[in-house]
Amino acid sequence: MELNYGPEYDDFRAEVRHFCETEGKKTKSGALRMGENRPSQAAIDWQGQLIEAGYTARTIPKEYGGYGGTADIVKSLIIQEEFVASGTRSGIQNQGISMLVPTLLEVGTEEQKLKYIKPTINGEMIWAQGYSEPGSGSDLASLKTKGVVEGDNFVINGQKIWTSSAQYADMCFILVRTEPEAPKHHGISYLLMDMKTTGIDIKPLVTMTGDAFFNEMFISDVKVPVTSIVGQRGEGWRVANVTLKYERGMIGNPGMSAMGIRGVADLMEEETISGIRAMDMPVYRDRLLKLQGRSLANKYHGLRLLSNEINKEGMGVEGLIVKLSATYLSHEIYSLAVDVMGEFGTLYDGSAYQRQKDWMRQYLGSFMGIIGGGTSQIQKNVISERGLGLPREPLVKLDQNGWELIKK
Amino acid sequence: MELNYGPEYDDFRAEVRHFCETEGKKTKSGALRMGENRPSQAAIDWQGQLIEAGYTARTIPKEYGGYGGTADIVKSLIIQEEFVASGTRSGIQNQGISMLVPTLLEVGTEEQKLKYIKPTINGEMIWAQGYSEPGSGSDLASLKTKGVVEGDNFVINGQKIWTSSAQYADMCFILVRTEPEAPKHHGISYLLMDMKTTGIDIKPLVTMTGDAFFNEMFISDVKVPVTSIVGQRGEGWRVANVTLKYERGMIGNPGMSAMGIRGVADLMEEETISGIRAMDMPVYRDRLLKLQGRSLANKYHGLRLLSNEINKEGMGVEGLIVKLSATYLSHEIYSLAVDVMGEFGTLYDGSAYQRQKDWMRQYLGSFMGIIGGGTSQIQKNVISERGLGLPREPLVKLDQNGWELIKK
Amino acid sequence: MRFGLSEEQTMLSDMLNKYLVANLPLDVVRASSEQTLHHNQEIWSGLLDQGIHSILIPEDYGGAGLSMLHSEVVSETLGKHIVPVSYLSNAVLSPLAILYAGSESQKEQLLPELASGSTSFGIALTDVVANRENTKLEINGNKVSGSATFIMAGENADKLILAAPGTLLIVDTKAAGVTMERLNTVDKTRDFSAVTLKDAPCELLGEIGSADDAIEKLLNAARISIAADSLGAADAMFNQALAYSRERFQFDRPIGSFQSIKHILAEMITDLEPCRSLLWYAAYAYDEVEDEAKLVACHAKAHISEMAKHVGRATTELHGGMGFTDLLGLHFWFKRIEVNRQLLGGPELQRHNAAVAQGWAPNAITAA
Amino acid sequence: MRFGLSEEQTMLSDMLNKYLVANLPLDVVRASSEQTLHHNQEIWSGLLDQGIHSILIPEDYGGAGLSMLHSEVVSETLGKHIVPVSYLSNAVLSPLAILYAGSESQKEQLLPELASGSTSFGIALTDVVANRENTKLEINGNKVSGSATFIMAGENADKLILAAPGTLLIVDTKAAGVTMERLNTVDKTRDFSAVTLKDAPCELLGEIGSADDAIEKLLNAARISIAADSLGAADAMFNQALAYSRERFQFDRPIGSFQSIKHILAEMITDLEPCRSLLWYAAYAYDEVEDEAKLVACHAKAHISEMAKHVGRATTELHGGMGFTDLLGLHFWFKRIEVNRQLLGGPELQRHNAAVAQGWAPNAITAA
Repeated sequence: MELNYGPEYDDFRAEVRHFCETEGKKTKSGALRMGENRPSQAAIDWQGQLIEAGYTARTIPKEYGGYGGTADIVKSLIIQEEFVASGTRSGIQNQGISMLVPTLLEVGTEEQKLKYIKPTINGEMIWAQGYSEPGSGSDLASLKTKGVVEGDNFVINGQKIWTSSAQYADMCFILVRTEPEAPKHHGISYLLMDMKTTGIDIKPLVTMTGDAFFNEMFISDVKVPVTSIVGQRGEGWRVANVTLKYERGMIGNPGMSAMGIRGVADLMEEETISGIRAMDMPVYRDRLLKLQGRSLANKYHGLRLLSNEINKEGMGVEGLIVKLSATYLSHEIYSLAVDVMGEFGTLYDGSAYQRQKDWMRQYLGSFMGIIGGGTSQIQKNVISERGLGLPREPLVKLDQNGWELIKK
Repeated sequence: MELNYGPEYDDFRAEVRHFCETEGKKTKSGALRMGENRPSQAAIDWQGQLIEAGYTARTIPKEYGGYGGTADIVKSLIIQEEFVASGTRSGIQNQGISMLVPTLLEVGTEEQKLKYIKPTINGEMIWAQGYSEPGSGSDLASLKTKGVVEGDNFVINGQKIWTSSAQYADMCFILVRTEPEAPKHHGISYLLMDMKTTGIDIKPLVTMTGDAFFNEMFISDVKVPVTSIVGQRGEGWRVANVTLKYERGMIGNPGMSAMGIRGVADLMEEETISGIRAMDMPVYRDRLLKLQGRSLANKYHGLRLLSNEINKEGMGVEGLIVKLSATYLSHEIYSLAVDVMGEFGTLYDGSAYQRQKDWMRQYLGSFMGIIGGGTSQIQKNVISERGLGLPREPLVKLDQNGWELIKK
Repeated sequence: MRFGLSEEQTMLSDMLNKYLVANLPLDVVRASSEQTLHHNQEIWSGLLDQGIHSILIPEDYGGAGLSMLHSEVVSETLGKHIVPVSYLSNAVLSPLAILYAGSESQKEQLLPELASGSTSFGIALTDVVANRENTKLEINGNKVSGSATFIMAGENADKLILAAPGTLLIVDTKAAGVTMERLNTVDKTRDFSAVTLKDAPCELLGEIGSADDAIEKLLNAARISIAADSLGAADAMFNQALAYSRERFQFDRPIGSFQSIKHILAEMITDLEPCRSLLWYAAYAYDEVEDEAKLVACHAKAHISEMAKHVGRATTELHGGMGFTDLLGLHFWFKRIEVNRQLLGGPELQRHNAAVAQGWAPNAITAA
Repeated sequence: MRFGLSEEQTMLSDMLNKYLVANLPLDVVRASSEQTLHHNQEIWSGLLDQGIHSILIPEDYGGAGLSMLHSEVVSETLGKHIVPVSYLSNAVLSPLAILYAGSESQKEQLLPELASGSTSFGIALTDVVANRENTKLEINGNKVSGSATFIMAGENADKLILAAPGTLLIVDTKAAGVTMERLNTVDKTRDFSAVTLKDAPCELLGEIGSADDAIEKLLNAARISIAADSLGAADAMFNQALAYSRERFQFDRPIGSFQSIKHILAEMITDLEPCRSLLWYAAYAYDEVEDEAKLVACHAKAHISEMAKHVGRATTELHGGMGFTDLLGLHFWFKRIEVNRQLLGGPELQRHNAAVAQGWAPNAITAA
């Protein structure tokens, strides 16, 4: 057990800390709700400073607009820790940066890299994600949006859902069925679609929180140049999985739950019920402690995964369980907060008497964590099949004629 | 809502109560652990008195040794209530009486009825159940014990498990594969096997409680007359399901959990932890109350099922859920008792300082309820398929060659 | 012996159901939810025509004089359809408050008005159950000052019934010194508000300090009615989950053919079905078995709150992303269950009260 | 940076595992379980040869002077193999009690004896954690009277370490006035007893009332070690469940191909795997992060007790009837986990202590 990163990193940490204390102080952390808007000019300017200093887009080659550093997870962690600790405004986070850019770096053409990466990491080019369809959620590979080659273009028709940022995005990375005759995983292509093309209709998708971060996207005869494909025709599923890998990494951060526990504890020390502090009620307190136990286990488990990565040790089932555990834990933490507040926990949208934090919104929002990026049922399939090596579900089909085996 | 049974039953209740207060006082309730021994002579004598009074074997025709009354669930309930309330020794309860006799009444030959029912209900003839095999538990219909006709006999070879009472039983109702070529549900016969026949070897099966109520039964070339079959050859599965129906009725009695709650509450009022009563510790108390809530729901649900039966109203999914809910509830109740006692809850077998009730034994024993008569997974299949009408599992087979569909 | 609803009660439920299916599709609920005041006057009038407002009012005062079980049936049906009007305040708690605590002349005057729907009442009990804002009501003769929170259906009411420990009183919403403030909860099918009173005229229901028993009975009525509303809502969610599991195909099969989904549905119905029996008995005991009334009412509220929450969560999850959107509107039921859970005391508080009812806990909230 | 075991610790675990696989098949455990005294002298001697008894004893006193994380690795491995000897009493708590509370001459005399295994110790801490039999120890000079319960490994020990609030003392099991009584628990891989003392000669560890800190540290060491034992046992159960789900065929398929069984196994590993990380950190904090030591130790004991119980129950169920029999012997692990759960305070008490450690609860057991 060696929990220090070693002296070579102490210097780096000092450098980052200095940056936060000097440059960081000059900018203001914008209270931007997820996906609500394009980055402000201030955010874009700050992003430029961060890239120059190597505190974001760190490992992206210089020729594509990045800092050009070598991959070093400890440095990334130190940057994150120091930014959080000092309350320094972080860089722009969006799907273009977290998902498309790594994908292009891995499978894009040189031309695509040169064209798209720089404006994306600068925060000037915003990307929507065009994956899910109303009929294709857990079974994403069954997607039906069609792309037919006519001359130099794919002509696209279909409907997408959960298209976040679509209302203001410049571009969309989209999955389209281009080879209808091929088996479902082999008939999909990964295209880059300009959102200003005629035929794209965006409708906001209101969720249970009342917000509309997501959209439905209706696509009629939209023309996308055949050169806009990433990877080969029919290989879009493989390309998409490169991206999904990066998405999964974003969910289930164990630091979240520690913050949640701290927040509920503060709440319980303030909230009184007929004069008695909630913290002095053993039944609530025991619930808090139970959740803290799991939160700590997940926290140290996160350190173990980090350690595995730093020391280049293989990772088995340990890495696959994180999302399942962390998302339910968050849900339970917010649920406790609401219970502690009783009726006052149901107040919403800045109503009178509402408690400081928007706990109910977080409670509802936590379903997004549980469901997004693969429901719990899908997670458990992945854990048991990929993690524990248990048999895959039979590939069967059920219709009026009963069960049929699709594939041995 | 009408919770009285009506005046005609008041007289009956008075009659039963009088019997309990006069005759009942004369006999002593034996503290017989389940399946440990054959009934004593006193128990057999008492059984005779009960049959004569119509308080057991009530609906079994006179010609087979019963009381010959008509079926009346309310009277049965009144008998049970009054016996329990007055602490009167109940009649003999064993598998012969609860499972074999109803089966014979439904599908036995006249000869079988005349021969077996009377001594069985009298408590003189004890039956073992020969269903489960080491390789056939949830999938009971896959049983492999073979019966081959040679002359006037089936010659039986195989192994059974969970054969309760086998160590002292006179007879065994046993399932045997007699038509190996038929589909698995159609190749089984239901036979009545004399336990004194040569070739039967009984080995006690010790369970996690340390008791050996059950046995393994090894069967080598055992001869059973072909006339000992109940129903037709190959129809044993159907016959067995008559019996299983009666077995299911025995598990999940909601009265059990109310007694458990009362017992734990008494315990919590006595047990002190560094001078503080467990009942005054809100975390334990809240657990008790949670369980009591479920217990009450199950109790009134039981009344509703009873009402449906009395009023001949159809029963859907409501009846299928009882076992799943009740068995877990018992497990949780005993688990709380052990937790309340701490280290002292782990004491066993009359050890010093052990608390009055044998809570740990009940806790361990509660697994028998959860697992016996169909595991929870099987229960949930039944509830969802038979109760909710969801699709049955595909009939598939998995081996080295992968998945194969057995039957559409 | 019959444990269950009478034919009349079943008919009441069917009638109401039919009316709501015809007149309250989800779009109407959604439209109400988008108004500042969620109360839907048209549905309110329709329900008045169905006569459900007078169920608990004795015949002598112009009501139908029916049982709590009748009322339970109504509450459950209203919860099932997430109805945007307050039956609880106008047809359960306010008439019972007047009946239990009011003088004969108050009963004669007010109960017929409630039965006919000509006067509407909001009612606030939250602050005597678990006071979180240190509110107080100070009564000086026929004036009252102070404040109260979480009034149900107060904003569109003519009068408010307010509770101080041991005392119930009525104020007119339009009287001088009465200031109402809207409280927006996450459940946009019902209205809540707070009130500030400055020397506002008030009318006591009975004497000062005489309403302890009345308040206790009101709380039991509230526990049963809220639990019924949640059970109705949970039942509606379960049915949507079951239907969706049959309709929704993924991987070439209905998702309800996956064993994991089947088992989730099996667990839901196993949790849910006995709740109905518990609730029936709680309503029956309210009228017929005084000794058990509080114990069973507390347990019904606590247990059904927990089970309904499970069902709400599982149903939302089972619908995947769709469960999280407004497209299917599942969240209306989810939020109704959430608010019901907290209303007049969450499960922890209810279980504590159930313990008190059995002598297992001292009568203090400390141990909640 | 490395969060996890060192190469040396992994080797220690492998070595011990290898020894136990070779020398402690289930039949040997079963045979020990059938003796009155469950302690297995042969395994005890074998473990002495492996040197694990001296891990926590400083080199100055003849030990190996290794860390709590080394000891955790050992405890986990012993739990995995449900070893019928008491490492906890002889190699963790007794040496640490002497180290923390004893005088220099006591350390010099007793620690080498423990390191070499020439003297064996039972230890009783239960009555100072949660006293259930109103036991007391009255000390008069070098005599002690009273009683103590739940002594670990006392029956075959030469000496006992007993705890009164603030004070630790040693008595000789064979001394006049010492009467031992066997306590049979459901776990037949370990021995427990009670003792009655009548003017029995005793030796104080340090001064009267000076051992508060030592007892607190001992309890943390016990929490970590017991949690490790449970984690090892739960891990063994999980592996048996996983293997059984592959081997056992029903309905023409391995039961591990049914989605319901797959998901149960997925839930088990999701619960279990982070426990190991928590435990590693708890052991690390014991030696290196004094501020966090108690909090993490309490949480490790509480959380791992709960997770191990889930795994024990799910594994038993997954084996169907077989899980309930003695044939596979699964129950040995199940019972070990059950006893560990209760030993020196169940999860409720541990969580209460974790709350106290953060100033979230007053230091009284009332609020447990």
